[in-house]
Amino acid sequence: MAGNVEMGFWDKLMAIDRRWIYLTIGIVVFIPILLDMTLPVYVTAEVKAVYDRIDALPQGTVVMIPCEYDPATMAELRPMAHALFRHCFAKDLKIVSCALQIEGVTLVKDDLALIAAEYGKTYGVDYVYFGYKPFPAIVILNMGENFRKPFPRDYYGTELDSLPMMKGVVNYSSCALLVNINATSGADYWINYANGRYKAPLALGVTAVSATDYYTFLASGQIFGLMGGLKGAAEYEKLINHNAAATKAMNVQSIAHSVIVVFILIGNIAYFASRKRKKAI
Amino acid sequence: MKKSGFKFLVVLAVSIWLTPFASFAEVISADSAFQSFPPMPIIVTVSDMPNDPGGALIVEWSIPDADSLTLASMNVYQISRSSNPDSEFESITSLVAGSTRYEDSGLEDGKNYYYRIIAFDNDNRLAEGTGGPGVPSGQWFNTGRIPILIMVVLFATTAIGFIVSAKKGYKFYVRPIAGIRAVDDAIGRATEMGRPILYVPGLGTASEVATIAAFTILGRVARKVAEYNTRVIVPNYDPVVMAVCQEVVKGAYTAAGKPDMYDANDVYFVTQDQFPYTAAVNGVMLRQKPATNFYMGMFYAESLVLAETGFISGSIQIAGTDQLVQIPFFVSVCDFVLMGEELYAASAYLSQEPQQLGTLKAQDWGKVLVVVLIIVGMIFSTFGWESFAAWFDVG
Amino acid sequence: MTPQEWGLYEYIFNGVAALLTLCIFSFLYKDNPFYKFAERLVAGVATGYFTMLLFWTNFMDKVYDPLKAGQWWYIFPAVLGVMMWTRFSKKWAWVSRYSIAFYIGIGSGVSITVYLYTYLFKQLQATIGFPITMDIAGLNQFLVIIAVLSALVYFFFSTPHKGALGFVSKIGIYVIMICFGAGFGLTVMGRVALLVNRVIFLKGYLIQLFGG
Amino acid sequence: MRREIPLVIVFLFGLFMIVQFFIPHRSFAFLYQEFNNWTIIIGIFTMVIGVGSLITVHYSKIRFKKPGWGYSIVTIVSLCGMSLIGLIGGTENELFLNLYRYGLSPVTSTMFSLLAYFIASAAYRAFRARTVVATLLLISAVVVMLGRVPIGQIITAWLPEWLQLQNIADFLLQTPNVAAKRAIYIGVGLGVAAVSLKIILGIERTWLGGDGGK
Repeated sequence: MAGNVEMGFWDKLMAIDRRWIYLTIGIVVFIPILLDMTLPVYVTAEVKAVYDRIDALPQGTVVMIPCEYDPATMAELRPMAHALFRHCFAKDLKIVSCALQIEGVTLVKDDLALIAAEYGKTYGVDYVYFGYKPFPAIVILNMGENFRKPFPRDYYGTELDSLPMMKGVVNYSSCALLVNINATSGADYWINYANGRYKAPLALGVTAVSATDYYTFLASGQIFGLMGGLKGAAEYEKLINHNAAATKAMNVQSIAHSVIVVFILIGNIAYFASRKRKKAI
Repeated sequence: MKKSGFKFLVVLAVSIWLTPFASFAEVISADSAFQSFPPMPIIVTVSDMPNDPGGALIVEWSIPDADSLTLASMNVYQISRSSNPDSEFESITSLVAGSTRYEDSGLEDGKNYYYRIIAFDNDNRLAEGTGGPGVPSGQWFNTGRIPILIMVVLFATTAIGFIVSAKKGYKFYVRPIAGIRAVDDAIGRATEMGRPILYVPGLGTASEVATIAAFTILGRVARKVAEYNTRVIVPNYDPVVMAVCQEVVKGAYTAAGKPDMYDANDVYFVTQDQFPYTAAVNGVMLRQKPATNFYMGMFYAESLVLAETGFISGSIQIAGTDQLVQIPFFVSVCDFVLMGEELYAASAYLSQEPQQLGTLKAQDWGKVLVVVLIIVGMIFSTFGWESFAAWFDVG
Repeated sequence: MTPQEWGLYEYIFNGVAALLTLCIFSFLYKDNPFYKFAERLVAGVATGYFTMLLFWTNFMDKVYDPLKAGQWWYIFPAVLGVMMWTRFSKKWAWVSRYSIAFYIGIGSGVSITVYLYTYLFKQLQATIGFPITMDIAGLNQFLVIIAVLSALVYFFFSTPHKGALGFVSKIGIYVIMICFGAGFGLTVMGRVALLVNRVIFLKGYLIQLFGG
Repeated sequence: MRREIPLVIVFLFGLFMIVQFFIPHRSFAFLYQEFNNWTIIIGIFTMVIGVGSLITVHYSKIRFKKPGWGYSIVTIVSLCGMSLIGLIGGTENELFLNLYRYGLSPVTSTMFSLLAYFIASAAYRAFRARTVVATLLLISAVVVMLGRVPIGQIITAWLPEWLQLQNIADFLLQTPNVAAKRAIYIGVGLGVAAVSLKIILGIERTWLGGDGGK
């Protein structure tokens, strides 16, 4: 590109070393984490739908919140799970959960226990965790018949029938609704089997990137609500009035997004400026 | 006060009406001794679950005598089951307000089952009824899937029709696709530069069609590579995919008459974990500096990490995936992208065999059919004829 | 964040984690020995981890237990599996094609119906199931239909994109590009969140080492 | 033997899987599940080949002292170490889990988080209004990027509601985005059906090796 023609300022800017961009991103992510800044959060209808459905449930109703995230995706989905657990426990709802992704089994266990402790909830009475079984599609199908089919025992090896909460809790029909928090394409199985085959009311919490994919299912009514990434989590945190990780991370995101947009703008200005100059020559 | 008085009157009227059904009334009164008025009847119907493997029944109910207010106050339905209407019913589940249907499963085919539904408000049983028998059985044909069967048959016959006519020598036109034409150029470039080609078959398993399409493209790439005496590196995520890739590359070298040039260490297994795999492929890109990188098959979050690193190392990049979420990243960074269906079409394009091109023609006719159905469906839905759209609601 | 009670064990393990995090970040500057080390280390650890997991959970559950329980027909998949091992021999490697053929046969047979069902019928149904009404929702539905049709036309392979068809397919590629742009924009969110999480981890470790 | 039998196997099992989709009966459901299990089992056995390949590649690097052979020792040692711990202690033992937690997962999540940087540099380079198509990509990305964070709502709060960024972003996500995805999905459905059909009929046989395993 350089050749014997000397590069003008705009050309140089267009071909800027990517590491300057990395450095800028690094700075804008590190600094706001040290400073505590908050910006308002706007709640979308698809998140509100999840909140409203849960909020309207009477005390003691069982809801199912299967979680499928792993260390790589927990940044986005863990705050969402926390917010949901908080909402349910605050409303005295009962939670059944499982993790159909192997890397997340202990993560989800720890997360449930953490929030339950916050609300003084007891395992087996207020919440039950099934743990992991391979091949999500088959597990989801079997759970539609009976939770005991894939999970005769819970994560801790206790028989489901000996847990007080599991009395009369048979399958999806025993749960008022399902919210699947999923970092994988496994959410499709929940749509196809839990909702498609067993007609369980289903909402999804997915990563921001796959959220676009699931709007189709929202539009077609296969899911009643959708939370996408940290933004979804931050909205939920706002709805339950409990600002936590997502809201904090959202601040950083706001700034980082703006910086990326500024980069795009600079890139375009440079592009047009250099083109104009070339035409003039 | 007034409302509850009215409710009482309704219940009273119903119970008077019920008195002749002595045996039924007896069951109720025995169970509900603790309350002042007898519960309303629930009409329960039990039917076999259609189109299922067997062992499942559908229980549906309605409470014809209840007004909306009473219905609203029923917040729990308790469902119990028995194989004999006169014996003990075993409670199986309870459902929330507004339920009118329950699907019971795990039953024995050919046996009789009876169901009892009891509706409660907070303390009282407001209504109850028993229904049955239902006999679960499995079906040998899923009538709900007839539309798909028609589609499969239609598609297969069209495709086979075009394949046969192609065999007879009929020539089909196919529009050029930049990404596919670039494949040959890219290999030529690698030869000129004396650098290898990197072929990443994605994170899918060998049973996923996107990966199978990737094998075909690899076959073509490897054949050219063998002809030009270049090298192709194929790092793998799945061992079965690796086995097939080895077979494909080895076969290509053999077909090109250079079986000795094939090095099994060039088609190797990395690890079955997404990001450690990505880290390793990044390493290959930066250290071996391939002239061209191919990404074909199933890709997830690693797509951009791979493509950016490939860009940094200065390679020409051609990607093809049906993973919608990842296409934008490939589009932004790679030189050529095969989007969705184009990945599947690539194998036909690259082979240039008339039979293969025949199936492309069938795909296009499939799309024409979809276009027609959408337009007709739009018109029908707008004029309120919903049964047309419902026809596609297959299960 | 405030320091927690940590033993030597926690300090070492978290230290390793922090170090590895920095090794990977160093890749942003350029390829270097630290990155190489981390890359090669995890290739081994990950393979070891997943192999053991496959062995203890899947192999035991899917092969060993059923065979022990008298489900003799599990000998077939086991034989198919062992046939894959012929790949270690140059002479007998072709035997593995039988297992591969089974694998691919199952995969492609399932795909035909499942893809036509979930990708074609479900999408078709979602597109035509709504009336075009004289309000915002109706307009939106109409736009969706126009956009779906034009994007479909873009994927026509056997006709030249000229004339009216060319015009429609152009609209189609515009729609597709808007879709990709939206996908890209939405993804930025999640990715920044991931970075935030790593930074919070590093900050936590520093606080732990040097106090809050 | 080497070519015909695999093609027959593909045809028979492919056909069976198509047919079983329309037969809900227990016996077919059972076979369907069994066959799916079988593919998983083949995968489990094949892992041995995978590990074999990994060891061969790195061993040959070490043996012939190829560039970077020292790092190959790291791979072999970590592979053997991890396997040994898992083999002796099972997958639930604390050391095994901690090596995963502190050795593997920080690398996994950090690799993943590099995307934040890569997205920025990719956007800088790629999003230039060179053509109509590129401009549309660029505009829709920027609108969604800003519309989905609070800042986008703040900077356009003064506009009428339907012109505010979050609403434009929502429109883009729910209308053109949904429509394009549907079209692509429909195409993919047909494409997959076509490729599968070709495989089952034995027209497409690259997987058997170069020229169809001749």
